[in-house]
Amino acid sequence: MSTELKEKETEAETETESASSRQSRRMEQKRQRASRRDLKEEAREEIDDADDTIEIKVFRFDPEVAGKEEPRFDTFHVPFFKGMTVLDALIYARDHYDTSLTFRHSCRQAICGSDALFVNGTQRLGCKTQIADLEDHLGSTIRIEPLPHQEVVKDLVVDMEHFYDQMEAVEPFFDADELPEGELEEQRQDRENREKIKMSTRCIWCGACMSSCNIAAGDNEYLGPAAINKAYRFAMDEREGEDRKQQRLNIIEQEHGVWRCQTQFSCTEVCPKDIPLTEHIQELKREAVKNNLKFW
Amino acid sequence: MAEHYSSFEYKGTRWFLQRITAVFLIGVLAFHFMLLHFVNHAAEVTFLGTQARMQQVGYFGTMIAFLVTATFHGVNGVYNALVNQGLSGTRRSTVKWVLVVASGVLILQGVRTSLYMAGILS
Amino acid sequence: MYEHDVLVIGGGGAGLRAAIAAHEEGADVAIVTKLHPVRSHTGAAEGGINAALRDADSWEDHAYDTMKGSDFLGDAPAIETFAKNAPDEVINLEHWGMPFSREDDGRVSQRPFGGLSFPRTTYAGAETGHHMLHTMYEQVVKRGIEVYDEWYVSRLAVTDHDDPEDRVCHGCVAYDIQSGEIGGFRATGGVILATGGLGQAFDHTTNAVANTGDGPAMAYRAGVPVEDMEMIQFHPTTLPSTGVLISEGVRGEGGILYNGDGERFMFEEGYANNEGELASRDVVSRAELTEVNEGKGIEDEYVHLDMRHLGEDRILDRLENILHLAEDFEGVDGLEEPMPVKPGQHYAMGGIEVDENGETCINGLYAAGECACVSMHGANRLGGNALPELLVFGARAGYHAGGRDLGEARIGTGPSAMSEEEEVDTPVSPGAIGVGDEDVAADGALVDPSEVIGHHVTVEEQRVTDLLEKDDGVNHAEVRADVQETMTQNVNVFRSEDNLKEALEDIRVARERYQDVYVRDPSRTFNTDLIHTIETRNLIDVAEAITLGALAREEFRGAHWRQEHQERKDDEWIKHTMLSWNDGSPKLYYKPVVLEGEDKTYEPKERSY
Amino acid sequence: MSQSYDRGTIEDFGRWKEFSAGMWAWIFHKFSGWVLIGYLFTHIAVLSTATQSPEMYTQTIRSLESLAIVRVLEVGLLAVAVFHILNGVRLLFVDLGVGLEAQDKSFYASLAVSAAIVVASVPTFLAGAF
Repeated sequence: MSTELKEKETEAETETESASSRQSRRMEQKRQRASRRDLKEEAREEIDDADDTIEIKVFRFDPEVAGKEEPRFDTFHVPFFKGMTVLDALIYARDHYDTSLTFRHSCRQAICGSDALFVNGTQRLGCKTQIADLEDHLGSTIRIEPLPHQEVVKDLVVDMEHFYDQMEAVEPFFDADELPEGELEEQRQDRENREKIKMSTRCIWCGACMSSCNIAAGDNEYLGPAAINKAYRFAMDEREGEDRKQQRLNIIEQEHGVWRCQTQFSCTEVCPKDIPLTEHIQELKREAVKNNLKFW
Repeated sequence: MAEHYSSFEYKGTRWFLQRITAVFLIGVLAFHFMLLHFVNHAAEVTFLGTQARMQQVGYFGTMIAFLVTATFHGVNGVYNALVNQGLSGTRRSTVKWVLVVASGVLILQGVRTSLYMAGILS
Repeated sequence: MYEHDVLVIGGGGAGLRAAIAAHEEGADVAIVTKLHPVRSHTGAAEGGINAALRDADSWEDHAYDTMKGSDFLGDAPAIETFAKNAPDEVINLEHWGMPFSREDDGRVSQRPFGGLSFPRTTYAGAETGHHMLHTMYEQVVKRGIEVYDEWYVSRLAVTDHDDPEDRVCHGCVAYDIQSGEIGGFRATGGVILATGGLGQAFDHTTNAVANTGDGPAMAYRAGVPVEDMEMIQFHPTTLPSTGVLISEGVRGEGGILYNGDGERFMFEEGYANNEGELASRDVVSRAELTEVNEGKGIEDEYVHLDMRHLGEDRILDRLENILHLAEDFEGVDGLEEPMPVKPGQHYAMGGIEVDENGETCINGLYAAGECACVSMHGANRLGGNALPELLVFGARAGYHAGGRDLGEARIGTGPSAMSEEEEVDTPVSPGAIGVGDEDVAADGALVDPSEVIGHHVTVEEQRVTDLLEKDDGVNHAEVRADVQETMTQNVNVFRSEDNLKEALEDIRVARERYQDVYVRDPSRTFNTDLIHTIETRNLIDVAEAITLGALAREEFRGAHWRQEHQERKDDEWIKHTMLSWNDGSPKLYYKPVVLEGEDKTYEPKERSY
Repeated sequence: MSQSYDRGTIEDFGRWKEFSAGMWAWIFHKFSGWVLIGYLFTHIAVLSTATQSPEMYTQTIRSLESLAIVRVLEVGLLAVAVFHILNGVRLLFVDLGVGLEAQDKSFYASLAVSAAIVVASVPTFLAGAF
């Protein structure tokens, strides 16, 4: 490496020089090198060097900042590399061009559910969406917007409070009628039952389903696919007793519950964890009807 | 939020009825179409032909049931569509009662007409 | 001012468990987290939870495996407390509805994991952390525990006595990300730090973007020593392009590592003749990098992890998630081809010094989970030991803060536990720059709880205003990138004195540049630019602490490899490296490792797998 | 408190290009439903002429049927009814949880079958109208 060479040279010619002044000179070099670091300049070079580049058009809004109070779109030019995701492109644009570009993200591996976005007209997780998988990604501009049907707080950040409220309205917690007495004794659950609830337990609360749902858009009180799926996860878990299941069915079959679902499958199509949401909602409808027929 | 969700009024009954009526309507509507467009052509319908059909008790009954289920299925569908789009409060109950009255009128008028057709009234 | 009995900072596994425990003790608990709890990085844990559940197994064996895995740098009281309590905690989770993978008889499944003498890793598919996090958050919802989500805690409200051991923590200051409000939080019972990892100090890491070491940095500056910071675990199987983790479960189920020549190098090159791929993580990581450095890597960067021979059924049953990760983040179909993997920063064994009850030397300040160092992982953490750790010690911190008597701790904390003081020869002086740097100059004047909190709120408001009003300066992203770059280059799996010194110099320059940092976004609404700027300061402090520890420890132990010191030096180095902030001029000292367990003393043995 | 921005439903209407099969099925089903309930009311109104006199009933139907536009509308009605029935059958299967993975294909199938039936019916429906 070149730095090694340079170091040897310096050592040779400055044998008489005191260690401390050598040290301070090294530090000075480092400082200069560091302060020369300019990410915008870096971006310009990287764009020149890149085989391919892409353009992203990002929704911008900030209630407090002049010029952003009225929503607008900003376009960023980003070098493209193999394996680049929509989130990578956003991070690149933020770090190199405009640090005020705001979006939620954390794990980068599709498990925290922070970065559900509206990309080219579909709800997707930014981190899980390969740019190369988007149609004509090199030729056309990639449009990135916040999730529809949710209030925009700023740029790509939407208010998730309502979504959380809906999730919590279905009593989303395990609540067994009774637990085994013995020391270190677990409740038994057969594999079949675990398999049944497996997909429903995958939900990462990203809110993509809720955003894609026409009914949730019209009826704000509709529980929505994610919350109903959460209810399904517990209603179908045999470790909870029959009584609890009854209560759970009561919750989901109230007015703004399962009956609102119009089986448009939009939620199932956008779910980044491939949860068969419509199927779960439909199964709960049937459970509820069966349940009611008993009393006729 | 949870307290909003305490209404158990519907219990899915209307949802269930909508499906049951659908099943019935699929059969009867298909039958109705076949009969009045393919077996008898609509253009050749006369009062006498209609009367002949309506005087059969089975046919008469089927048509009345057809009218009632179709009205329920249709009006309930319209109501659901409006509610799904967020219709609520007073406007919702207004719409509900308007629809109920309209269906009542429709069914009454339909039954009255059938009775004329069957020759029971004239 | 917001007031609660117990404040939990961080909404991941440790934080949620601590909150539930404190709530069980009847305390009024609140969780303050910069994310929403379900967004926490515990959710990314894949492999499993170790616990000696079955008759053929015993907690003593689990403790021994952990001690051996720690390369005899773990404290026996911590390890024994851990191994004894882990089974209860796992059963607890099961009773809370966690969807564990099951055996035919309906009992919880267990699988083998690296460094374990018994297949004792319970799991839920390859997404154990996700299920665990959600299960616990559900229980938090059930109990109605208050959660302040998207509130960023940027400062602890601690009295300013001279001696850290006299200080009391009365609460914290937090910034509401959505509204920009700065709030003082008062805790009468205790503040529990559960802020998780510090992986963002490196640029190739499995950690989330939010894992910026806020807890260790805040506690360190408030006067709590940080312990064994040099002990950073590099996970042997991360995807080369993003650092996304491929679970150890793949190797646990029988996955095989091949080098570019198609050799099963773990055996063929003699890195671990008995355990092969299932040797401890540090061993496998070094083996992989050695292969790559010897030119036997693929594209000079990575090796292959192959699971095809396990068969589609088994993969889909137990490792389905891995298929998705490999496909989505690397474009590789794990059923058809081997997956590329390389080591990446994964876990910090060190952290905030605490005892078995989760207490730091500052009265009322606790820490649990990855940000803490009870010292049970020592120099290397075993796979599947992180999740039970955060359960056991999260719960203990919660119970203790909530008022339960857990007995006297055997692990000493604070400078009084010091066994020797040491100077480390650094090229530049570490720590704060001048008095202008906040968190400095304690004079013992500030003791009244509301005054303490009020003072810290004022300071924080000033800091935020200054950052927002400054028009020009250095961009935090540049400083952060510089720190990450030098850490990955110089303080990685293989470390040498020269490199470590180089890193210290780079960090110093970063610190100087940070003096001039500014926030471009002037908004008070959801200003992530501001949050990242504050985080970057924390990253500088933890990066420096890691490097200082690494420079001080002149031996090769566990995850810590030194070019100049190729053996484990038990005579000299069975001690923890401790670093105390010392009001801005960090002081290094050592603390003895406690090898005396309840009934037996652990004898350091050669660690071979 | 920061205020937020509600993009409202106006934009939603512009999003039709991004709708998926299931959403189109829903829209067509609603639309055909509205047409059918509208027709039901008109139909009963027309038939009500029977309450006046048998002649008037026959007369009205005959004259209506002789209009080409009515014949064309009848074809439209047939299309709408057939689609509503076929998609209704599809929805019943969805309700029973059968064939959910093929829900988009079954929508296209019901469109295709409706079209086929309508085309096949044209000679019968328009016979003698022009």
